[in-house]
Order: sequence, then C-alpha cells, then structure tokens
Amino acid sequence: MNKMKTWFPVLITSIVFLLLWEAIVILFAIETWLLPSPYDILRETWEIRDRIFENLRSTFTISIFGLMSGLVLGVGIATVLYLIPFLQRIFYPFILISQNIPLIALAPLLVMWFGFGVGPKITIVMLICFFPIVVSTLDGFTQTDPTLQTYLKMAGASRWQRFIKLEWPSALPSFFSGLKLSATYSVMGAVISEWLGSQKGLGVLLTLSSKSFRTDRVFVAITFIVILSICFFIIISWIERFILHWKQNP
Amino acid sequence: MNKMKTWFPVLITSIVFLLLWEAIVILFAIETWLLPSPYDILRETWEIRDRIFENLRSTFTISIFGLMSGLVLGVGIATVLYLIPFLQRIFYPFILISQNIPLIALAPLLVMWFGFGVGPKITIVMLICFFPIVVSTLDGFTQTDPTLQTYLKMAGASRWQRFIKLEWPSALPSFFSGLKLSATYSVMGAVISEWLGSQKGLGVLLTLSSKSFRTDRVFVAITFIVILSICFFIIISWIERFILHWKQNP
Amino acid sequence: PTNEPTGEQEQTNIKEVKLVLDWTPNTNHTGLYVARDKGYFKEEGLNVSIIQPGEAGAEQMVAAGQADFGVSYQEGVTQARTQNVPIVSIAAILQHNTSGFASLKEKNIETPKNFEGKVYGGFGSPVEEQMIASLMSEEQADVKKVQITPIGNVDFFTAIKKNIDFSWIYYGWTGIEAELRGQDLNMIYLTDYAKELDYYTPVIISNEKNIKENTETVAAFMKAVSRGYQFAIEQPQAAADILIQAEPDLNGELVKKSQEWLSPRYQADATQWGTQKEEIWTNYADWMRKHGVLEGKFDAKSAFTNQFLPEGGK
Amino acid sequence: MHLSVQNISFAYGTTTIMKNLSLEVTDGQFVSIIAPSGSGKSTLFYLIGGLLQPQSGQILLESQSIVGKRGQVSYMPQSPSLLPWRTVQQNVQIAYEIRKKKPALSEIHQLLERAGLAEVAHHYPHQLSGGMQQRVAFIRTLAEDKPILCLDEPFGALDALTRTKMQNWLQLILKEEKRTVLFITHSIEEAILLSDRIYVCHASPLQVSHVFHVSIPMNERQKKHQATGWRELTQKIEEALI
Amino acid sequence: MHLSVQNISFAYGTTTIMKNLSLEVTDGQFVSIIAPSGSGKSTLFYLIGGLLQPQSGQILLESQSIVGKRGQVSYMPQSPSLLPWRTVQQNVQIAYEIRKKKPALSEIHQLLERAGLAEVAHHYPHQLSGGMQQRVAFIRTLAEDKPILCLDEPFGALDALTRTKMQNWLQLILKEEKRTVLFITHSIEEAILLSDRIYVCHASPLQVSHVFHVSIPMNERQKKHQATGWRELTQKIEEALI
Ligand SMILES: Nc1ncnc2c1ncn2[C@@H]1O[C@H](COP(=O)(O)OP(=O)(O)OP(=O)(O)O)[C@@H](O)[C@H]1O
Ligand SMILES: Nc1ncnc2c1ncn2[C@@H]1O[C@H](COP(=O)(O)OP(=O)(O)OP(=O)(O)O)[C@@H](O)[C@H]1O
Ligand SMILES: [Mg+2]
Ligand SMILES: [Mg+2]
Repeated sequence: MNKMKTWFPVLITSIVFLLLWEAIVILFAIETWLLPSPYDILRETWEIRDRIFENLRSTFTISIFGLMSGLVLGVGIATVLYLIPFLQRIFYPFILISQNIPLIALAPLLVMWFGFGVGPKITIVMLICFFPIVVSTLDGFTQTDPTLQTYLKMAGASRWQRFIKLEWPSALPSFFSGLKLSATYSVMGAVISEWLGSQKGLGVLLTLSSKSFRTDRVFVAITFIVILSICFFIIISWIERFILHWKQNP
Repeated sequence: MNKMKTWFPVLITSIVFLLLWEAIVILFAIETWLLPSPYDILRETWEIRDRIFENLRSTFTISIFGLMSGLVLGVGIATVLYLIPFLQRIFYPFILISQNIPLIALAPLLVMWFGFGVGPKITIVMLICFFPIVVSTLDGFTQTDPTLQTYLKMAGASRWQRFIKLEWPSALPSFFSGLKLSATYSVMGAVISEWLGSQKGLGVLLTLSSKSFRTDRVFVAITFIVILSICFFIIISWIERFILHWKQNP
Repeated sequence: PTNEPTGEQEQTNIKEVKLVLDWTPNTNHTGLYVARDKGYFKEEGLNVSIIQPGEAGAEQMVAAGQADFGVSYQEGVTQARTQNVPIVSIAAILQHNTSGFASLKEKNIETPKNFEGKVYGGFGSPVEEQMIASLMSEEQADVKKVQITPIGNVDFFTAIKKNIDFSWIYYGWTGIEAELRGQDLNMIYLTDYAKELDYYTPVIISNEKNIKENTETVAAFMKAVSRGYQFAIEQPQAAADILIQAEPDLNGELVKKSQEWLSPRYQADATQWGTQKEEIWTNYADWMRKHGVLEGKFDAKSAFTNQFLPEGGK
Repeated sequence: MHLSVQNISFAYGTTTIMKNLSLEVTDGQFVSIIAPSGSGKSTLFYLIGGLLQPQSGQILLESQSIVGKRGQVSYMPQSPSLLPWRTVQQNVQIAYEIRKKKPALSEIHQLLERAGLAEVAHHYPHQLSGGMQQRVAFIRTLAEDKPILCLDEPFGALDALTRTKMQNWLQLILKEEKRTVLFITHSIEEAILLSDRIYVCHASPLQVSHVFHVSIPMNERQKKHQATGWRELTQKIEEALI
Repeated sequence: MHLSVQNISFAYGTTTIMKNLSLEVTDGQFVSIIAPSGSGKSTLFYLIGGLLQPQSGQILLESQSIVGKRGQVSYMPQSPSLLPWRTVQQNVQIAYEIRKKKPALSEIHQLLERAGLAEVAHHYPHQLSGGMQQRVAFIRTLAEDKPILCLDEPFGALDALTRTKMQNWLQLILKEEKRTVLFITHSIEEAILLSDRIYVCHASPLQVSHVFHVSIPMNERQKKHQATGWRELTQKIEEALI
C-alpha cells in the first residue's frame, strides 16, 4: 500500500515524460540521429536484446567490483586520515590530485601496470568511487556530538573504542551520502573505463553506436546505464534505511 | 606559526614525492614520452609559459562559472525537493539520470541548443557540479536535531522559517562536503567540456599534446588542472571554516 | 602433480598477439577482422586479439610493448618519431588519403576558393588551419577570411546543422553515411589540390624492438593481414559481413556501403596492398615542418618499412 | 486567557499515555503539574502546543479550539534546545524573528541582564554551563510574549540561589504583565511557592488524581516552611503522590 | 579510595574558572558540592576525569596523580548523553564494552528493573522522557563500576517520587558496595539526605567557602524536616550560599 503510494507518482511522471518526449520528437520532426523517440529506443532495445545482456553483464561486473573496492579503499583512507590528522594534512592533497588526472594520461600507465584485462578498468572505477566516500565520511566524523565525546572520554574509552562506538556511527549518514554518490558514478566510471580497450560493455556499445551514427542504440546503451545506476542507488538507500532505522520517527 | 606547522609536512612530502619520481625516471631510464620526470615538466612549463596562462584562464572561466551555476542549481533543487517531498519522490530519479548521460549523447543536443560557444561547456560543468551538492545537502537536512525542530514548531515558526533558521544551518556541514566534491570535479568537468570544441583551455592543451606525443606537455596541463582544483578546494575550505566557526572549540 | 600432455599441448606454439585499433572498428579495419575470423592468423600460428583503444591512442601502447601491433596514421607516426616514440609503420591500409573538406551541396563550396567567408568546424588541431591555407593558396585565396570554430568531438552532422559550413571528414565513413541519409555533399579532397597532402592514413604499426627481434612473427602477422585485405578487396560484401558479424553494434548498412566504396581503394594504383613510398613520408614531413606543425628531427627511412609485406612490397 | 483541556486521549503507537485527561487554567492563574517521570507531562505540552494531536478530546484557548495549532503558547522545552550556531543573544532573538518583529536589542539585553547572562551574551551554547543554557531557554520563552506560558521544568538544573532568583523574577514579571502559566515541576516546594493551583497526577495513563488550591498569601510564601499552612500542604501533596 | 584535589587552577581561555581549589573525598565518603550555576562544577569533574588539565595543582587518587588520566572514575554527565542509535539496554552495555567485559544481560536487566526502565529496555533514547533518559545515564554510570563515582546532578529532572526512589536505591547500593561518591546537586535537601560532607562553594573563581559535616544518623534522615538538626543545617547552608 505504502510502497504503491511511493512508486505511483514516479511511474506517472515517467510516463508523462516519455509521452512528452515522443510528442516533441514527432511534432518537431526531430531526426532519429539527433534525438530518437522513446518508441525508437524501445524497438531498438528489442532488436539487440541478446547483445545487450552480455554488454550489461560486463559493465555491471566492472562497476560492482570497482564500487566495492572503492568503498573499502574510501572507508580505509577516511579512517586512517581521521585517526591520524598528521597523515590527513599530508595526504589530502594527493587524494585531490587523484581526482584530477585525466584518463588520457592515466591510461598508458595503467595499461603498463595491469595490461588490457579487467584490472585497470576496476582500478579506474575504484579511483572514481573512493573519493566521495572519503570526503563525506571525513566530514561526517566532524558531526560527532561533543557531549557524547565528553562522556566517552571521561569513561576511559580508548581512541579506537571512541572511533568504533561513537564517531563511526555518527558519520554513517554522511558516509551513506558519499556512497550514494559513488554508486551513481560507478556505472559511468565503468563505461569510461571501457575506453581502455574492451570487447564488451555498455561503453563499447555506446562508442560503436555513436561512431557509426546509430543514435537510437546510443540511447539504448544510456537507458541501461541509467537503469543499472538507479538500481545501485536504490539498493544503497535500502541498506541505509535499514542501518539508520533508529532515525525513523515511530 | 600555526600556518607553517600545517604546511610544512605537506611541503616536505611533496618534495620527497617529486624527488622519488625524478629518481625512478632516471634510474629505470623511463622515456619522456611514457612518463616525464618532474624536471622535464618544470622545464616544459617554462617553455610554454605564455600559452599556459591563456589556456588556464579559459579553463578557469568555464569551471568557475560552471561551479557557480551548479551551486545555485544544486541548492535550489535540494531546497525544493526537501520542502516538497512529493517532488523529491518524483524527480530524484531524473536527477540520477542526469548523472548518467554520457557526453557523447549530450553533446549534439547541447550544441543544438547553445551553439559552439561557452554555453554548452558551462552547462556541462554545471550538470556535473550540482549533483554532489543536491545529494549531500538533502542528506544534511535530515541531520537536523529533532529537539530543535520540536522547539521551533511549538514556537509557531513557519515552514520557511524552520527551513531558514534551523534546517539549512544544520545542513551546512553536509552542504560543504558536497560543495568540496563539486569544486574538485569542476575543473575536470571543464577540461572534458572542452571536447565540445574549444580554441583554448587546458583540455585543448592536453589533447593536442597527447595527440602529438608531447607527454611532458600533457603533464604540464595536468599540473595546472591539479593546482586549479586544489585552489578551489582550499578556498571553499576557508569559507567553510569561516561560516562554521562556531564548531571550532575555543 | 605432473602435467599430462594433452591435445592442447601443440597450441603452445600459437603465439598470443595483441593489436590495438586507432578508433572504433570501421571499414578501414575490415582486413584485420577477415584475417582473424577466417583463420588466416591461426594458419600463421598467431592468436590475435583486437583491442579498441578508446581515447588513449594505440601508438604509446605499441611503443611500450603492451600491444604488438596497432593502427595509426602517417601524421601520428611522424609526430611520435620526432618525440622518440619508437614506432614504425609496416603497411599502408589505404594508398591514398580519402579525407577532405565536406559541405552541404547548397552551400556551393566547390573549390577551396569558396572557403572564404565561411565557417570551418575543426577539432582544434593546428594542422587544420595549415591544411586549409595550403589548399587555398593554390587558388590565391586568403585563409584569414575563413572563420575557424572548434567543434571538438561533436559529429559532422550535428555541426553542419548549427552554423558550421564545412568540416574535415573521411569520405569512406562519414561521406557514405551522408549518402545513406540522402544528404548531398560537396567534397574537396586534399589529394586533388596538394600532392604532399596525399599521406597514408591509416597505417599498421609495430615497434622497433619487435621488428628487430621478432621478425618472423611480424612477417607472419603481415602475411595474414595482407591476405585479409586481399579478401576484402576481392569480396567486399563477404568482408563487410565478417566485420558486421564481429562487431554487431556497428551500423550494418553503413558498413556494407562503406566497404563497397573502400574496397577498390585499399590497393588502388599500387603494385600490392600495403606498400609505402619514401617520398610520401618525406613530402608530408617537409610540409608539416614548413607550416610549423612539426618540431624535432624526422628520418623518413626509419619511419616505415615494406620488408614484411609478401615479397617485400615489390 | 483561559486554557481548557477537555477529555483528551493520546497514545504513542499502542502505548496509551493519557486517557480522558481534563485540565483548566483560568486567566491569570499559575497552575503547576506534578507527576511521575515518564508519565506524559511533556507530551501534554506537545498536545497543547499543537505539535501532536489528541486521538480524542478538545483543547480550547478562550473557547477556540487550538488542536493542531502551533504558536499559540510560549513554550519552554525540558532540554534547553538552543541553536548551537547562534550566540546567547541571537538565540533569544529568534523568538522575535519568528514573530517577524524587529528585536529591540535593549530589550534583549535587559532580559539577559536580569537572568545574569549579560556577560555571556556573545558566547555560543557549548560554552555555557547547563544551568546557564536553561536560563537562556527561559528568557527566550519570555521573549516569545504569548499570553500563556507553558514551562517544562524551567528551573531544573539551577542551584538553589539562582533558582530563587529566577523564581522571584518570574513572579515579578507575572505581577507586571499578568500572564497565565502552566508549569511542570518536580519540586513540591517550587509548586507551592509559585502556584495558585497544583495538579497532582498519576501515570499510565496520565490522570489528575488531586487538585490543590494554594491559599498561602504571596508575600508569606517567601518564608517557606515558616509560612502558615506550608507544611500541611507539602505533606498532603507528598501523600497524594504516593 | 581517597580522592584529593590540591590547589588546582583552571581557565577557559582568559576566563579564570578556579584558582587554588582544594577538596578531599576520603574512602567510602559521600561528598556533595553545592555551588552557583555556571561556577565551574562540571569543569571540576572534567578535571578530575582527565578530560581537561589544570593549569596548576594536583589531583591524587590514592596518592597517585590522575591529572590527564581518563577512565579512573565513574562519571555521570549533567545531560544524559545517550547514544541515539542504541537502545536503552545497549546504552547501558557500553559501560561494559569500554571495560572490554562481556556484559551479563541479567545484570543489566536487574539494573534496568531497579530504575523502573525494564519496559523500555528496547526503546531508543528519543522515545524516552527526560527523566527516563537521566535514569538510563545513571545506571550506565553504576555499571561502569569504578571505585569512585562522580555524579553531576543525577536526579535533576526527576519528580519527587522517582527521585526519592532513586536516592534510596543509591543509598542501598552504597551500603552494599561501599563506593566513594562526589556528588553535584543544587538541592540542599538532597545534599543533606545523602552526604557525609557538604562543600558549599562560591563562584569566580570556584572556591570552597564552607564545609559542613552532616551528623544526622542515616536512618533518621528519611524524616527530613522532622529529623533533629535538619532544619538548622538547611538554614546554615542557605545562609552560606548567599
Ligand atoms: N516518540 C516517542 N515514541 C514512543 N514513546 C514515546 C515517545 N516519546 C515519549 N514516549 C513515551 O511516552 C511517555 C511519556 O513521555 P513524556 O516525555 O511525556 O514524559 P514526562 O512526563 O515529560 O517525563 P519527564 O518528567 O521524565 O520528562 C514515556 O513513557 C515515553 O517513553
Ligand atoms: N568550552 C568552554 N569555553 C568557554 N567557556 C566555557 C566553556 N565551558 C564552560 N565555560 C564557562 O565556564 C563556566 C563554568 O561552566 P561549568 O559547566 O563548569 O558550570 P557548572 O558549575 O557546571 O554550572 P551548572 O550548574 O549550570 O551546570 C561557565 O561560566 C561557562 O560559561
Ligand atoms: Mg518531560
Ligand atoms: Mg554543570
């Protein structure tokens, strides 16, 4: 009942949006190569349904593994930098740098180190995903209630106990907001990483279709990128709601 | 004094890092076209110092305007979606979609609407920048202390007053963590947006240098991308510290 | 544990070889796909995987030995070699430059002289302006009267919809797409106006070390590739089908029509597919230097070789 | 300002907190409520303040229903609830801002002065002691300036001396401005000292068990135990509580 | 457990809070501190608890300096300070976790029972009334099980009845386990009821002005005002405060 109430407006809006799109494409006679209509996209999806699945699987694998390792790396870095402020001062600039190295410069080096396999691709997604988690979680730590800090300190809690029992739970809401960002970026990250030489994947589908002027297929690829990404987001929101259930009002 | 204490370790580490890099390049006789040494980069920077400045200015303009408009858009969207939860349910998926449309598909549409000027480039940076702000700020609103909510409600504060006087200040730390992410992405966003056709800019320098195998120049471009991005980050951190000064312990 | 010799034992003789493309797969690459999928490589004892490079081109990966072969173009090889990137061109896929400046028929741009007062949509390379200048100077026209607007990665068809008058395309792909769309183009080929601009694009490259140390492998590879292109020259339709089969995400219609156009142009007037002439390498490098788009020393002789073509390119 | 709570019932989920509770506060009266901890006193205030809605019953202010209507009463919460990013002075100011009234700085300063907070006017809440925070919350409530005051243990964390000071001050204000007060306290002494009427309640559900009228004259009450009738009343209330 | 505070001085920034303050709590004693709001009582606890360090002076526990050493005393903060994401039971558990002791659930339940919190053992703090939160904080402190207890207004928000219950309970525990207690209160009555010794302090800087020994026998104290000597002591303390 409640579920339906939540989903119904989204469904309606999406349908309205798609109809509007269809109408605009038809009314203004926009050519398919510029902007295909939802119907075109749907039809083309059906056409290439077999191939989409394996492309999707390939991209999914890269993004999920990249996100996972980004998560582990992000939480690890945030923890270390928070607990050892000296390291934070030193390494924060390098973490910023990591977000500003274009793929074009990174690609040859990554290929040098990891070859053309799935390794450099997951690395790229990881490099994209760990950053929002680090920034958000670090900021989350500072949200800790000082009154609670005072109590735990007075009670003789060790640094690590305070971290595990107080600071980390306090940072959870921020952590999740970082994780949601990462999840959103992970799929695009995987698509971009497929430029590093790949046979399959939505990124490959995207480039091939675009370079051979099949805009409808480009949008098929985008549709699945979006779906994958929204799935990630929803799953993480569920986990968040489950873990932060005490926040819900009764 | 305190300033020096903060900067000194970073400086030392950076120098050590650069020396190590230089040493590795020399020791393993890594060729310049693969990985230039810091000295090569420095020398090349000096060589093309005139051209760098105008490239830098162009990218700076795009990224600052993009960041600003992303900031305004992000705060606006977060506000509207928070105050009208119904809209949040409806539009959140579309905001996610906006982060998953690859440039390859967006470019033709943007060009159709804005032509080849600076418009579509700022739009791209804006689209990149508004998202972390929306996600973080929305999560920040939920950090509001319910006790304070109770008081303000009882005192008869209007919805808007509660928003302005309580929820927005409560969300500020999260907002800043989103803004810092956006700032970091804005420069890379500007670089990427220059693929939409540009005469100047670090992105242009990057691609041209890469295409003509001037890896040293590629790294010069990256260096300035990183510097620009770190500057943004530092400035925002300053503003954050200034606005959230009440958080500092005395 | 002892490893029982199995039937796969003899496959250890098969050499793993990586080939990096220059762009997304297209009809320029048909011969390579034919050689792979018709088993020509297998017959030479090679197992070739074809890799798409994305944004970071093939040259550095080949130079660094991460890939054994790659697809590049003459200008790229020239630039790379002046920067000491040790790559060598081992075959020209197309004998003549099929690129040129395209515009919509109704713009009436029929000769370089008509460029005056028009808007050129470029991707931002300094070579472009020199290119246009070269063509225009043949007709005493002034390049200063051309407005150059960078369009970056925006495709030709979008660009000409939005106040761009002409742009630089490869007819074999984008031009054919225009035909498919029923869009009439005026095409000004570079080769028609400046001989020195008839450079090789694309070419197959390998690195210097490979050429010196794995001569047999390179020869075997090129033998198979030659057969592949020979097949593509002789049977365009079948070759196109192989490419479509291999890369089903390509636009099949476009591939077929493009293949038809391109097949006779692989070998063109040459004695054999793939041969390269020194004067073409020298001329273009000279042209580049003259127009200030090439820094550093360039030795044409070491930039290419015909030695791996069957019968040494004679 | 006549406040009338009529037969209200309320439950958090399935836990019934109050059932058919009725109370009256007539104009200008000072009414105290003494009830066990966790019995629902704060909840009653949330109902009066319009934050929560009773499952049944009526709440009338001057014969007008104020069920679900906020901002009708001045409310002081049990925990200070100060905005951490505002200084003491700014925290008091918010009471004016909510009413969209330009706050007279002098007025705020007078209030701060009287509560002994003038020196810390520009401190942030986290720099204050617990008692000081409570005082800030108290004067913020006064600044809200509604005809009826709902005070949830306003002097809970104050030392005897400060407490007496604040009590005296409250009496003074009431004498001057004649406001109606509904007062939650856990101190019988404080209740007798300040009230016209005392409701003693028992819990689960919250229900008035006894009503006491305090007939000791105001000017006698300062004497506390020495005042006539004080001791008897104290004893009666203590007995009622058990 | 002998606690000795010797000539400590402390200032927040430039605001001097205490200067050469000395206190003694001998083994098994119950010592109360009554001082004005904002005078520095909580700060004193932070100093004893090792959270802050005095600018000069010594704090000795059994002749060992505990300046800057944490976890030496059981501490109950002025505000409940419960972890919002833990239920009542889990909040009490943390006291065991910090000592890395496997908490005996039955033990926790016994404590909860005695504080009248058994029913809300699985509630979250935000579902509790102010008084209940304070009770949770109180039993959490007991569960810390250090030889010396520092209680910062433990019964501040409790109604008279619950308060008496908790006071009795505290006395019972002290009789059984003989713990040493340093107690901050603003209620003179409470101080007399529970203490062996009462320090009355004045503020700016915090300084002991009077020390009172409570010689009323324990079993007489329940009678309060009726107990011999109660009224006189109350009066003396009140006078000392002014
Ligand atoms: N949000 C809530 N959800 C569920 N139960 C709640 C909630 N808030 C309060 N309660 C319960 O309602 C009862 C009454 O709470 P309330 O805060 O009104 O008590 P109180 O009389 O003010 O107590 P105190 O004097 O200790 O402040 C308590 O038993 C409490 O556990
Ligand atoms: N972090 C701080 N920075 C500056 N001043 C502070 C800080 N904490 C407390 N103070 C000041 O120190 C003084 C003593 O505070 P403290 O909390 O110790 O008082 P207290 O005696 O416990 O009062 P109460 O009984 O009201 O809780 C107060 O005047 C307060 O303003
Ligand atoms: Mg209450
Ligand atoms: Mg205190």
